[in-house]
Amino acid sequence: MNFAFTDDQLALASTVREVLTEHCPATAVRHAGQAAPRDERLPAWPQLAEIGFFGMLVPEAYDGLGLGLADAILAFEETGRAALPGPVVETAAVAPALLGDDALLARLAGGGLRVSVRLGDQVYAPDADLADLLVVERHGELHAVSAGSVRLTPQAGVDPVRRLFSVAFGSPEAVDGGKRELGRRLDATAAHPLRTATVAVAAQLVGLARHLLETSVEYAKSRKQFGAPIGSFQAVKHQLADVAIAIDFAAPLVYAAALAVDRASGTAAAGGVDRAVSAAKATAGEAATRAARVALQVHGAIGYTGELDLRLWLARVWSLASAYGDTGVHRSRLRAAILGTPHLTRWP
Amino acid sequence: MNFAFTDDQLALASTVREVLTEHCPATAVRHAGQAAPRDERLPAWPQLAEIGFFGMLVPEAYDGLGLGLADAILAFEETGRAALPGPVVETAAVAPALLGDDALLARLAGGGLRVSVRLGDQVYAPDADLADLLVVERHGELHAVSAGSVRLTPQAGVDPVRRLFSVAFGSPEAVDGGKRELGRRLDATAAHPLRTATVAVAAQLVGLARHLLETSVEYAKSRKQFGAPIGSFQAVKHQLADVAIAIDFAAPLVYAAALAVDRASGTAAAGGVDRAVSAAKATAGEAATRAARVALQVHGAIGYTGELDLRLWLARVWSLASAYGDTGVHRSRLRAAILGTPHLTRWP
Amino acid sequence: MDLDFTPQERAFRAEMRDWLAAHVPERLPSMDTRDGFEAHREWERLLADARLSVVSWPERFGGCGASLVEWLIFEEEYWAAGAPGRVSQNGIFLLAPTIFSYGTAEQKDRFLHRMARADDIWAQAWSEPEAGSDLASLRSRAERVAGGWRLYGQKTWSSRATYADWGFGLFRSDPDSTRHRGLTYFLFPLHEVTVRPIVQLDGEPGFAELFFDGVFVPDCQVLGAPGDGWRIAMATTSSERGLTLRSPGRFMATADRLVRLARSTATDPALADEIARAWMDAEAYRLHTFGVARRIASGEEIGPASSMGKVFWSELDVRLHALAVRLLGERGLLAEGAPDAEDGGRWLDGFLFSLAGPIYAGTNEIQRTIIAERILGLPR
Amino acid sequence: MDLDFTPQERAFRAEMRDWLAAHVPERLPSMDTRDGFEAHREWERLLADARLSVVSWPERFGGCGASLVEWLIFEEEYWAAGAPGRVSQNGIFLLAPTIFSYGTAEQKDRFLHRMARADDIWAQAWSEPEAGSDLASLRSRAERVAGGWRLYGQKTWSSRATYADWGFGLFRSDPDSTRHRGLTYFLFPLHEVTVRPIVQLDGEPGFAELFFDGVFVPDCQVLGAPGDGWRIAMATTSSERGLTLRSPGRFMATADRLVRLARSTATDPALADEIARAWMDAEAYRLHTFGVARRIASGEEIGPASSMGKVFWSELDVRLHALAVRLLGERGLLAEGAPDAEDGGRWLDGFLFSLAGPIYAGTNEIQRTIIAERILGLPR
Repeated sequence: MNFAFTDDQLALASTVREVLTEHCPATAVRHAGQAAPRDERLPAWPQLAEIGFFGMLVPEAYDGLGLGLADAILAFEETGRAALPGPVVETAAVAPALLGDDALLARLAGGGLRVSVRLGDQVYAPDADLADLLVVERHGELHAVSAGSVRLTPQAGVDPVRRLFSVAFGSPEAVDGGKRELGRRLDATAAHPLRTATVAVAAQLVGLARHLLETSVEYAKSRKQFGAPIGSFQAVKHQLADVAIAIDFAAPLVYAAALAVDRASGTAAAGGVDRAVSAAKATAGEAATRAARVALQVHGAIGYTGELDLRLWLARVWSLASAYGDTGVHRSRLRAAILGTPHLTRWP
Repeated sequence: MNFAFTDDQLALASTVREVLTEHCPATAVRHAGQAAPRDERLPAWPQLAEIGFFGMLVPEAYDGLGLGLADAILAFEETGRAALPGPVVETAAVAPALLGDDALLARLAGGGLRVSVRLGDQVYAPDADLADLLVVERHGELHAVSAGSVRLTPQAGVDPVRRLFSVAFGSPEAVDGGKRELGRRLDATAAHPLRTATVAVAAQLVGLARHLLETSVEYAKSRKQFGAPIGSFQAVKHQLADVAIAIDFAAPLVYAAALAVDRASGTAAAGGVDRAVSAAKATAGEAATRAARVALQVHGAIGYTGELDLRLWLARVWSLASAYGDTGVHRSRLRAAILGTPHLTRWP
Repeated sequence: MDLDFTPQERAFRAEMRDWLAAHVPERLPSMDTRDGFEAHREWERLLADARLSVVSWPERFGGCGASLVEWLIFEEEYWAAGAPGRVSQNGIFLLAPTIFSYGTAEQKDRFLHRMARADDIWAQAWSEPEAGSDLASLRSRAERVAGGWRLYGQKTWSSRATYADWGFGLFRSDPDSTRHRGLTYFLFPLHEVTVRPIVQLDGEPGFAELFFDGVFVPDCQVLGAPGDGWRIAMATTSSERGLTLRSPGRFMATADRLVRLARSTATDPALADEIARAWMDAEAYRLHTFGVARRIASGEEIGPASSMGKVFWSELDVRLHALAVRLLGERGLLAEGAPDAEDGGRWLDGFLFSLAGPIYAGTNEIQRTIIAERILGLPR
Repeated sequence: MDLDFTPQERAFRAEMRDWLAAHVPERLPSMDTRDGFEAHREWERLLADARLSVVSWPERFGGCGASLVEWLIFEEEYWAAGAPGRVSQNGIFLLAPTIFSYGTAEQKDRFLHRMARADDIWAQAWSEPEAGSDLASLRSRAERVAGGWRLYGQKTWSSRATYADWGFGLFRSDPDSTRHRGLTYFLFPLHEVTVRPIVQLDGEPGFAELFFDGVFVPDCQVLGAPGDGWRIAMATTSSERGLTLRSPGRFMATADRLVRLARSTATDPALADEIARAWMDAEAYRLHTFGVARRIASGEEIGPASSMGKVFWSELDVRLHALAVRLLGERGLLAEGAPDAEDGGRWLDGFLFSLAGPIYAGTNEIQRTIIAERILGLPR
């Protein structure tokens, strides 16, 4: 029993953080919400590719790092902290779980393949216009199609950076026919890829919440009202303390869920892993939503505007809190899992 | 439209308050939780009888004041504020609704008949050992029995003053046979009496909450820690402000429910009235529970002990919050009423 | 005590309902765009033609002398009918009460009727960059010159200012004064001021910054006595916080829409529970307001008790909209223009707008402190 | 990072589970009655015979040298088995860490083994009537006399003191000192002190007031250096707040009992939602603690981070019990002795006990301020 990250795990996260600090500053995130050209909407992607980020979960046989989700979870947390644009989770976490033993894996590991997905209860494919490959669940089957072979309709939403698209199939030939490489049915089922996506997004939410807390604390130290920094008022202190507590108790659930997903990988169904996944997403989503509310309340009206970059982090929180099942959905799954299971066992 | 109390309504409440201030101080409530003799467990009852309190809802033809529940609602609030012992609501609010046109009404109005009830989903009869008459719902029928003709088992609970009893019928003859006056089947149904009980208890909860808020504010002004009154700390201020807000928005729901009960009195079923009753009880119960939590937090460890009388008010809040359906029960009824009604109309 | 409307009140409600059913337009473009602003002005004029833009004002200023309860009925019907937001609301609800109480006869004649007809649309200019919630620390200043004053400094969070005609706000007219003293209440045309729009979360310039570099304001555009601005402005912010701006009608309409949405969707019972509760809280706010209206009608000063309402409605409004967004799942975050957006993205708009509620007109933290100190009597 | 117990840890768990299954008694009477107190002392002795009263202590003092993770496993098994509350916990969890760190060899030999065997049961004496959360303002004093000190003054909220053998607390030994300085840590036999029981909400004297009128304490019963009491006591309160006192096992067992109760009852989905969430929060507290244990094991100082745990577990504990009380409806408020009480009234007992959690060992308001100032770095 050693519920602490190893030096390797910490070093990976720290490398990702350095890359993002340098190549994905807030100005780049803001620009990604406005820019049309693909490469300007994907800051830090080339540099992340260089350090092997997109191959973290790809087997070594396909030039990946061959890591588990738990090894990479802090790296995903960092992408949340930086509000990194693009289909990060879909490319780096979901695609390796979907593609299995596949020639595309090497391209993926090298950063040469961007992926978006629409699986399970998902209604929209995020960042689909930036993806080379789209994996869509349709009548219970998974299809890998090239982004060009389907009709993508943009669904403008709260987050100008993480854009959502509805997917319609233009012609029947595009599916299951087409090129060997890009239009075919996959053998995988969606269960494991969805678990992976959910936990990776939960980690991003923890990262977003950490950024919002830090930013709010800094603002509360410098902003003065009634002759004192607002951070000296107990009401502000206690709201921020509650955010810190929420994050501190959400993060272990996310890390444990990553371990559970790794352990269950390959097996079909496991009540414990689904419970762990839902606990992670429900709690991380709630912690980040709370961090967003408090950040806005601490910043006051200016947090609400384009004057600060805060709004980009707020929008990402809302966007990811609703992705892959929101807190309510996962809590109702938990309710069924906890109250409906005759012999409830804890893990480990 | 005049949603404000009349001078008569205010005067009645004020008279009740004066009587209770004089004859039901905290020491009397405390003593009622310890004393065995009946009269010491019923402080202020003779004086309340003198001012006609127990006949408020009894028709004038039977020597009552012939008032509606809305006229008397502030008087019930005052009995909550004073934590008045005894089966107050059952005698003064429920019995008039149960007994209808009845020779007992005059005795009731004069304060010569104490009543306890076990109706609907109620499991226990409160203060049954102090009652002359017990009305019990059994197989959907209402029976009025003398307290002596049934077996009462005390069920010791959190509130030493408002004692609960389970009721068992000793012999079949005691029911429906027996004396004309005390062992017979009533024509009434439980719906209207239960609504009346629920709203009157909701008013008591508002009164209890007001007392707890006042007591906590006084304590916060005088208790010093870290060199200042604890009431000068923002964290304490804001908790107490939230209690004030909760009470301020619960009370109008209770008053409106009293009006709705009066309007619906006599009619069998009315969706609007049940919704109003559940809204009142759910909200008043929650406001009082919050007032109790904050009172305890503000007082610290001493609030927890027999050193202060606070615990008597806390216990009464818990006891009444669970009586006649707790907040959860009423909220689930509201859920059904609000989301299940195709044409939701507001009243008025 | 009763909750029964009089026959006259019922007739008034029926009349309002009929008029609105006949006249409420399809959804207008956002009032924070130039076209939308003008479309909203047209709607205000249509209301004014029927004397409905300011029902509670005397007839000579364009109203129809409605009672407070009738005004509440009007508001219920107005929002239930899905009528547009009120582009004139800053003037009508924040400034007009102060003009009625402290304006000269000439100011009343000059400004009120034009405001009622939306010939002049007003923007508030309360906050400054270094004075958000703490209005007493204002630094913008007014210099005495012949026949009037010159204004210098910067204001911010001026809602509607991008397209509005006039502004109102406080300036420090006595350079030696501090805090609440020495502030004067000015009325100024916005075309003489430099206006920089501020883009909000929803992408529209709902607020603006105002820069004053010596704009001249004649004495006849000073409201109340010089130096007395704080006192009369407090009457105004109490209107903003209290009954007048936040009538229950808007929240009731939102709650009804939310319940309709929940009925048309498969709703988890735990979420349904919160929705039912929010609906009930809108009801509580309505009943509470009937009580407050009664007290105002009998001449009581509401004072700090309005802080209770501010906290309650602003948090209720966030909850109502957040519940709708949750209920809609991924679709809840779609904006106007998205093909799949529910109700043209109104829920998302409303959610983002609601988040400002606990911040503006005195943050809810300040309101809780006011309640604790001025109502409960806790020490400062 | 992993969450896999080693074979040794799994064997330890199995051993504990077997021993507890064989030895845990039927429910004992309340430890705040005389008979109950002695029954709990007997149970402690049974534990001690198996070296299980203080598993993490070295063998020479009565423990079995268990690791931190093994201690957490012991606690999980202990509470899951429904074993009695620990009447010795004040001594074991509050005082013993200080004796281990600051006691003389003679003090260790004299006190620790007797504590492990419950030959001495200890009561804490931290608070005074005018110093609740603000320990630095203590007024009770110690006067230097030949060979020792005489203690004067009053302590309150001394848990277990009514029937315990020994007490420990801080006294002002330097009359000219203020606040944190000049306080000394004393150990004293309770039979020389006047003890007045305080009746709690549940009717039992769980606390007492202590009156000191010159009781003599020899130098060998001073812990640490005279005047150094505050510093070493802080180490102790950090134990009270931190990992050691509030192991997750107790909350996990409560959460499991709550879920079993909910399964056996018709539970409204909205209530079920809150119950599932509380169960999950107990899981979060457990995982969090595994992380903290790891940091402690690698020699990290936990410091103010323990305040996060204090707020979390104390509010979770209230929620767990309040949910059970709600679930049981009218039966939820029945006490021990009521024929219909669920589980002998344990839920009500637990609810009342849980309400003290957010108050004692530093109120949760103080904890939040500590988090804001010492972890987040916000200004005082």
